[in-house]
Amino acid sequence: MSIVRPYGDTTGDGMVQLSFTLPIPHDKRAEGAAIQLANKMGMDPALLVHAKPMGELTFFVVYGKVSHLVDTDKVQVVERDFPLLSAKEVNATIKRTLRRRLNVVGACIGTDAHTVGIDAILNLKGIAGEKGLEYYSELSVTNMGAQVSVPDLVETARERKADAVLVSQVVTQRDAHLQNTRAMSAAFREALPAGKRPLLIVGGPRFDELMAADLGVDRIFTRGTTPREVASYLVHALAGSPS
Amino acid sequence: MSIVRPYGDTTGDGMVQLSFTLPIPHDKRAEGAAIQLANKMGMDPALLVHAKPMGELTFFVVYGKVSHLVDTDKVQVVERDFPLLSAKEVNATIKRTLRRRLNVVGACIGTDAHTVGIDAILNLKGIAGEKGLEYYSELSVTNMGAQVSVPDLVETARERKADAVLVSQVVTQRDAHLQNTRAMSAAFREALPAGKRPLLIVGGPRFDELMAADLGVDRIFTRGTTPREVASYLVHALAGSPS
Amino acid sequence: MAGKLDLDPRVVRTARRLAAKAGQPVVDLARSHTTVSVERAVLRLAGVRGADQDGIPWVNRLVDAVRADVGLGHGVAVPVFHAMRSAGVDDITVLAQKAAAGAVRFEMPAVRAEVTAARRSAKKAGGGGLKIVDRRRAERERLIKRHGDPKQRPWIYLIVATGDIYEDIPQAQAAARAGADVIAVIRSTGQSLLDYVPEGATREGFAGTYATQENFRLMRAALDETSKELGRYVRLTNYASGLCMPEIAALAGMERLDMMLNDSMYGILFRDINPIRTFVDQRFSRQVHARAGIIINTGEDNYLTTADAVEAAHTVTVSQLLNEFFAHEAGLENWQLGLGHAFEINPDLPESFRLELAHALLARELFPDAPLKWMPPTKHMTGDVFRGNLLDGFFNLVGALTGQGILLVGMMTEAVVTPWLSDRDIALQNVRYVLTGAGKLHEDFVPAPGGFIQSRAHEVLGEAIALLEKIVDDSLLDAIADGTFGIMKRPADRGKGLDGVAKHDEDYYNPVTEALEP
Amino acid sequence: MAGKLDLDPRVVRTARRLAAKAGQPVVDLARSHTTVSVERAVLRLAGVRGADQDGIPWVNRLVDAVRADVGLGHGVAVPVFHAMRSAGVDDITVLAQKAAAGAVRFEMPAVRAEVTAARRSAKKAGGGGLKIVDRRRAERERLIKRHGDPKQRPWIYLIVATGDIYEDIPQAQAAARAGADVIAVIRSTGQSLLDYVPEGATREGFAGTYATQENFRLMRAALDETSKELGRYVRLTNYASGLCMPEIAALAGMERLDMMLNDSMYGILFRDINPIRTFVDQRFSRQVHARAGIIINTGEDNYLTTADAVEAAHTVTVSQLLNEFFAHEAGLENWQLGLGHAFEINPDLPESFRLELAHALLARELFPDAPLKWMPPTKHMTGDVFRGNLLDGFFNLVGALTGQGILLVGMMTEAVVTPWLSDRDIALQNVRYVLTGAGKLHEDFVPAPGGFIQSRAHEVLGEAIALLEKIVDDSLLDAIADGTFGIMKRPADRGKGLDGVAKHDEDYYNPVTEALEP
Ligand code: B12
Ligand code: B12
Ligand SMILES: Cc1ncc(COP(=O)(O)O)c(C=O)c1O
Ligand SMILES: Cc1ncc(COP(=O)(O)O)c(C=O)c1O
Repeated sequence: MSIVRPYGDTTGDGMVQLSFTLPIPHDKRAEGAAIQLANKMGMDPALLVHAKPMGELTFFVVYGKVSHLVDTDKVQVVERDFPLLSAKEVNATIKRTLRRRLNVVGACIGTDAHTVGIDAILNLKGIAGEKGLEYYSELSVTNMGAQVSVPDLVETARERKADAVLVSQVVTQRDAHLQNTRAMSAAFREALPAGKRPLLIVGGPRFDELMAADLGVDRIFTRGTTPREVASYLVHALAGSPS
Repeated sequence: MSIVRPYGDTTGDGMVQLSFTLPIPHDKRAEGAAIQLANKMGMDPALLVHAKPMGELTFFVVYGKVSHLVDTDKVQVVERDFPLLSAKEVNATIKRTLRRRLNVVGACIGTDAHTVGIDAILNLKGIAGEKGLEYYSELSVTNMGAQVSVPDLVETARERKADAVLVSQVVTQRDAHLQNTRAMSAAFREALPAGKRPLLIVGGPRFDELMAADLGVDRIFTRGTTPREVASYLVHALAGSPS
Repeated sequence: MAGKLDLDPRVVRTARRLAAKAGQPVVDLARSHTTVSVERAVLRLAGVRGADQDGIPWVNRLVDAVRADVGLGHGVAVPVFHAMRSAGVDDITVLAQKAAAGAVRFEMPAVRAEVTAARRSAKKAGGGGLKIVDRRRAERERLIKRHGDPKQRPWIYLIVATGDIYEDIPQAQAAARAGADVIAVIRSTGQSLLDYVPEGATREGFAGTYATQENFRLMRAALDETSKELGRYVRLTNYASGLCMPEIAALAGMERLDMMLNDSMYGILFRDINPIRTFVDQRFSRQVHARAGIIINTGEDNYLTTADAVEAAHTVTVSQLLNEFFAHEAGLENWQLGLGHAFEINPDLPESFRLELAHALLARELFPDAPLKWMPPTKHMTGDVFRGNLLDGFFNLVGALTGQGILLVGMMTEAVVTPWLSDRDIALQNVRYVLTGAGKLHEDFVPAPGGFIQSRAHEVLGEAIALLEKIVDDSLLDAIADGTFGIMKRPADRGKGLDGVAKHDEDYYNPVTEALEP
Repeated sequence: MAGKLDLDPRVVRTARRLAAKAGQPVVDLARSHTTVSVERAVLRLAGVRGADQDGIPWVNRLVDAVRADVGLGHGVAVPVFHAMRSAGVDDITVLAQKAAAGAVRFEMPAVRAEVTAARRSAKKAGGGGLKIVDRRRAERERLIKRHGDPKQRPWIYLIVATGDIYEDIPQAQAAARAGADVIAVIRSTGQSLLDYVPEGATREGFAGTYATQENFRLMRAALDETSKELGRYVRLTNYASGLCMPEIAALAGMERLDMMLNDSMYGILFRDINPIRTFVDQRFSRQVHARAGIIINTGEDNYLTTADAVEAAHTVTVSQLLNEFFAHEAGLENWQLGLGHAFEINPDLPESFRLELAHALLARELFPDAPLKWMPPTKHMTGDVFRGNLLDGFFNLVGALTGQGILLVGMMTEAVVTPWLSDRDIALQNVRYVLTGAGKLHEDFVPAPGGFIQSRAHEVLGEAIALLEKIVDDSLLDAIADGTFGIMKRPADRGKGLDGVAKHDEDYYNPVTEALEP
């Protein structure tokens, strides 16, 4: 199917649910304003089903029909363009093509202290039943932990001769994750010539995978990433195809 | 304030929450499709925060920023254009100007059997601490109950010399309320000449108050209506201004 | 579960005795009257099928014709089977068509032997219908054995209500896959006041889908498939309410529906159907359900949408006791009694949750062997769907804490729309969370002796007994006329469908009742 | 509340004795060391205010200068007050500015009388700060008397986190009007690793607002207004954690904050701050809190975001016992101990809710006089906000059922954004529903003797004791190094801020500690 519409309780009914706050006190006009917004978003009819005064502001819930069509053929996604390998295959390929261990340096940069995500990817323990990168005998992993400054990261990457740098960013308020990622990729560009730069990978639950080029990194991983995907990508990008 | 935007956690951030189902199985493309829809609704960036497979369909929750501006000056609402009277004033005005009791016939028409709303308006018991129209000595109320057919309603209105007919419609699936209201107003137009027609009022939680003309009625009441508002409107429309 | 409230068994016995006393006059009424729908149900069981070009079922045409010629008081069985013989027709549907065309006249045979012969044929034909019902019941038992019952109590009960059987089917299957144990297909708003059962597959209901034999068949077949796929027998529910209660019961029996909404007073109170019509229809339909092994669902939850759930709590109890009495009298067993009650207390009321617990436990302990049907909040649901999902969670918790048998899953959009597919998914997730995380919390939950919950339960039971005493003194019909239940006043001489009621003549004969009478 | 778990008082006493034994070496360490931040806190109390053009507080410049000249081991009080006298400066901030400009040199006076004189001046100045703290405390008591305490337990605790104090203020006031009893202003992500306290009103935090004296003042003033408006004293909370724990405690005392996040190990585990630095800072900050009448909130909830809430349940108990010991040792009373714990069990786990109940009751009965701080689900929250609000409801219910003192209100958008205004409103509505409807359900809730909940609580307590025994044998620092808490491994010789620690010299003098030492 290429053209689809939202489904409330019958095919093609186009129904969606929306909620938001407007910074105006609750009255009839405010309700009209809420409907105006829903209309502008393409909901018509828009059914205002709940309005809750919150001091000088009002919270609304609106149900309604949108006429927008979704064209699934026009959807842009970053599809996995590499094979998903087993740990064995990962190790074997690295051994065969690189003839040395592949060096990975990971960190959670900036003031972000959320390490659970990067630890899930790097540490032995892993996530969702999959072991982390430390488990792979041909990967040499340095996990720098949280709140690592960009200069420290570049320095360590240089020291460890990192083939790949894995950066995590979880806090997104005021686009912290985007700013930090840009600062990081710029620092690597500045510090190292093109051929010497490690592969730059960022991850975190609220990234948009399509933004890699914009952020100056090679790849973005997001919600639900597993270590195996990352390992497979590393092999694909740095060690060529398996066997 | 005339131009406002949704408020998430700071003034003007434009943030809203949206949920819907698309009739496609969950995968990356489906997530992209969900974002496409959110984008079409004006959400940019649109953050897909939840995707739940439901068999061949997928449910999504999206948070994001809309750039639409809401112009509160352009909001159309039906403002109360009559004074809110006390029961005493209602009765006194009717007595003075009509010199007889004002006849009201109420019903829930079609196959709709939701009488709680119309009973709240008509019956002594009332709602929200206000007594219903039966309480007003100068109103003579006939409550026909539920699932009244349009011909029966017209007939009764004629018999009772109704000054006003009050109709309730709660079921809205497949626009049942609109269809029934249109049928009702058409029947009155057909059965009675312009001057003889009672005032036609409909009410129910999901009506759009702006649609009165479209539906051929004089006034629409919706969520949270109280009997006093209705009584005041009746006086305003049928008995002129108080004192 | 029993014993948490420390109810006095003597008090409970008193309540039951009073209910029986209050109900008996109504049973007597039901035993001495028939209705057009009872008679049509008999003929449906006897084999009349199909409808005319206007969609009026042949069975309606046939009963109308009989009635015009000889009245209803004898029952239609004898005139019809006598006419078949006289006219030499052996397909009963053909007879109906001829009757509709005015080509047959009906009479009560004058000769005793002819009466006997007509009765015999009628009995055979009606018995044929009951055999189908029996086969369906055996089939159900077989399928349950094969696919299995739900693993948990309460059974999870979900509604579909698109108005279109062909949208309902995939939604019902999806709901079953997502965890529903019971699927109810809600009926179109108008159906209960139709004095006939529509025919065929239908796609044009408002806020529900017409109950038709074909819709029953289609949905049951679809769910049979899904049951197989899931390895769990998925039950199907519809409504034996309204003017055609007896016929729908018969159709449900013949199409293997598993549960039916079937209350002794719902139609009176909420559809303004005449009380006598309802009580007569109700008794017959329950006899059929008893035979078909169908679980009935009563409608006490509805009272709490028009009356206040705290003030009127005891009216729910009284109605449950009456429904139980009528059900037993009609041959239903305890496992078939899905007595209704609901989580409808204003959530802003202090102690609302504890009151709900007290009421739900009371029902549980009064009817320990009945699979109580626990209904979600509706009246106090609003467009605030976030709050709605929360209330539903606490409703689910009361269900788990008090060992309810059937849990009608609440929808966060209750005040907004008939449920969306995603609403059902969210609602089931809610149920699953509560049952997984707190399903056995009742083991730890022992209301303090003499505490709030026990006291409240005793209070409600006391009020129920007082009300029953009053009803015994005045009569149930008067109580209904006075607005005792759901604040709806329904006098016995008013309401829809009274003209479809007839008193039995001396020679009234009904082969189906005969077979079903205990 | 007590007695539902049937805990053996001897076992409980054993647990406490072990915690004291495990904690004592760390107390000894804290008593024999100082840190840059402890010294700065002393000088802040003694009157240093303001910052240089780069935003570096004068107090930092001053301590750095002293340290460069004489080291930290003597404490800064004597060199500073000696220098004031020598340089003829009587405003201590002016001294700091001069020191920063290199215009003052510091030394330990050689003459005993000069030492005594410097100590006397220091004591007086420090005492001035403590007097402010005392006045604030008295003021709080007066305002509570005037406006009143919250009517219900638990107190309702809400977070604001816009990053901009001028957005925070109206949001906090709105939250208080909507029902919050306690407002916490979350800090910007980077602050805890700053080795200075920023100055002035700030608008540029990430996911939180900087803790500054001016921000404290502004918010407290705004909430004073709101308290008056509401007739209920609204408490204000911030964070005395991170590298500046002692200073922030002092500022909190001087600006009448009412509660402070203040854990003995949080900074070590979650900010990779050096363990010794933390323990030294922590003891001083707690002494200040004790004096200021501030309620501390400990951070055991955090462990359950990195470790599993079932497996690691006993580590929470151990940490609570340690936090209690350290708190008492620093002079805090039981009513000041907002010991933390959290609803973080995977909601898909069978019996998750009963396990939560068991854990929460255990904390309640182990610390009957402490206003436990009950933290909402975070780790298992997802973008499914409907489910999120449901989980928060069950979290609230556990809070009500187990008599928690402080309820940090969970947000349905936990996994998505820092809370929106409307999230707070929905969350408060959730709390209100649960407290209104089921706030007294605990009266009816008596876990069955020997049942699931009791057994689980005993099991966790048993595991806690076993772990404490191991810690006593090995040492707490080793346990921390091994990843015992929150699976974070933090060796005592690593982590941030170690270079800010100094061992006391023989002549170490600290006028504030002297006053606060029990
Ligand atoms: C655990 C947690 C914490 C813990 C962190 C412990 C630790 N050592 O990491 C503690 C309690 C310390 C904490 C503190 C704070 N937190 Co916090 N925290 C969370 C929480 C509950 C879960 C995050 C998590 O662990 N997810 C599980 C992991 C496995 O998922 P993940 O990170 O998405 O990682 C996966 C993928 O994204 C991907 N991935 C991630 N990184 C990378 C990197 C690479 C290279 C690759 C390939 C893949 C990859 O793979 C992972 C596995 O699938 C979230 C809320 C929530 N439910 O999401 C809030 C949350 C992230 N925290 C938040 C905030 C604001 C804070 C604080 C700043 C609050 C404060 N001011 O005090 C503090 C300070 C932290 C700081 N300085 O950064 C906010 C962020 C808001 C925003 N969108 O900006 C959230 C969303 C909560 C909220 N709604 O307010 N937090
Ligand atoms: C109570 C109730 C019932 C009761 C009705 C009892 C009775 N005698 O009225 C019972 C249990 C019988 C019932 C049955 C059904 N119900 Co119903 N019911 C509700 C419920 C829970 C509350 C409605 C209510 O009483 N509101 C309170 C009153 C006071 O509010 P109100 O009607 O909005 O009235 C106010 C204003 O709107 C206004 N007003 C209303 N009318 C008028 C008229 C005039 C002239 C004026 C001036 C003002 C006015 O003033 C009133 C006072 O402020 C709603 C869900 C919900 N929470 O809203 C579902 C709901 C309305 N029901 C619904 C449905 C589908 C049904 C059924 C059709 C289901 C079925 N197929 O079996 C049946 C059949 C009913 C039928 N044939 O119509 C749907 C309608 C869906 C839709 N949008 O189309 C709802 C929304 C539930 C749902 N989500 O599925 N229902
Ligand atoms: C017992 C009973 N019968 C029937 C119905 C359905 O009503 P209707 O008669 O409109 O189909 C209900 C409503 O839920 C009910 O509770
Ligand atoms: C005890 C404690 N201190 C401090 C914080 C805040 O962390 P930060 O140091 O990043 O301000 C928390 C987190 O909630 C905490 O629990």
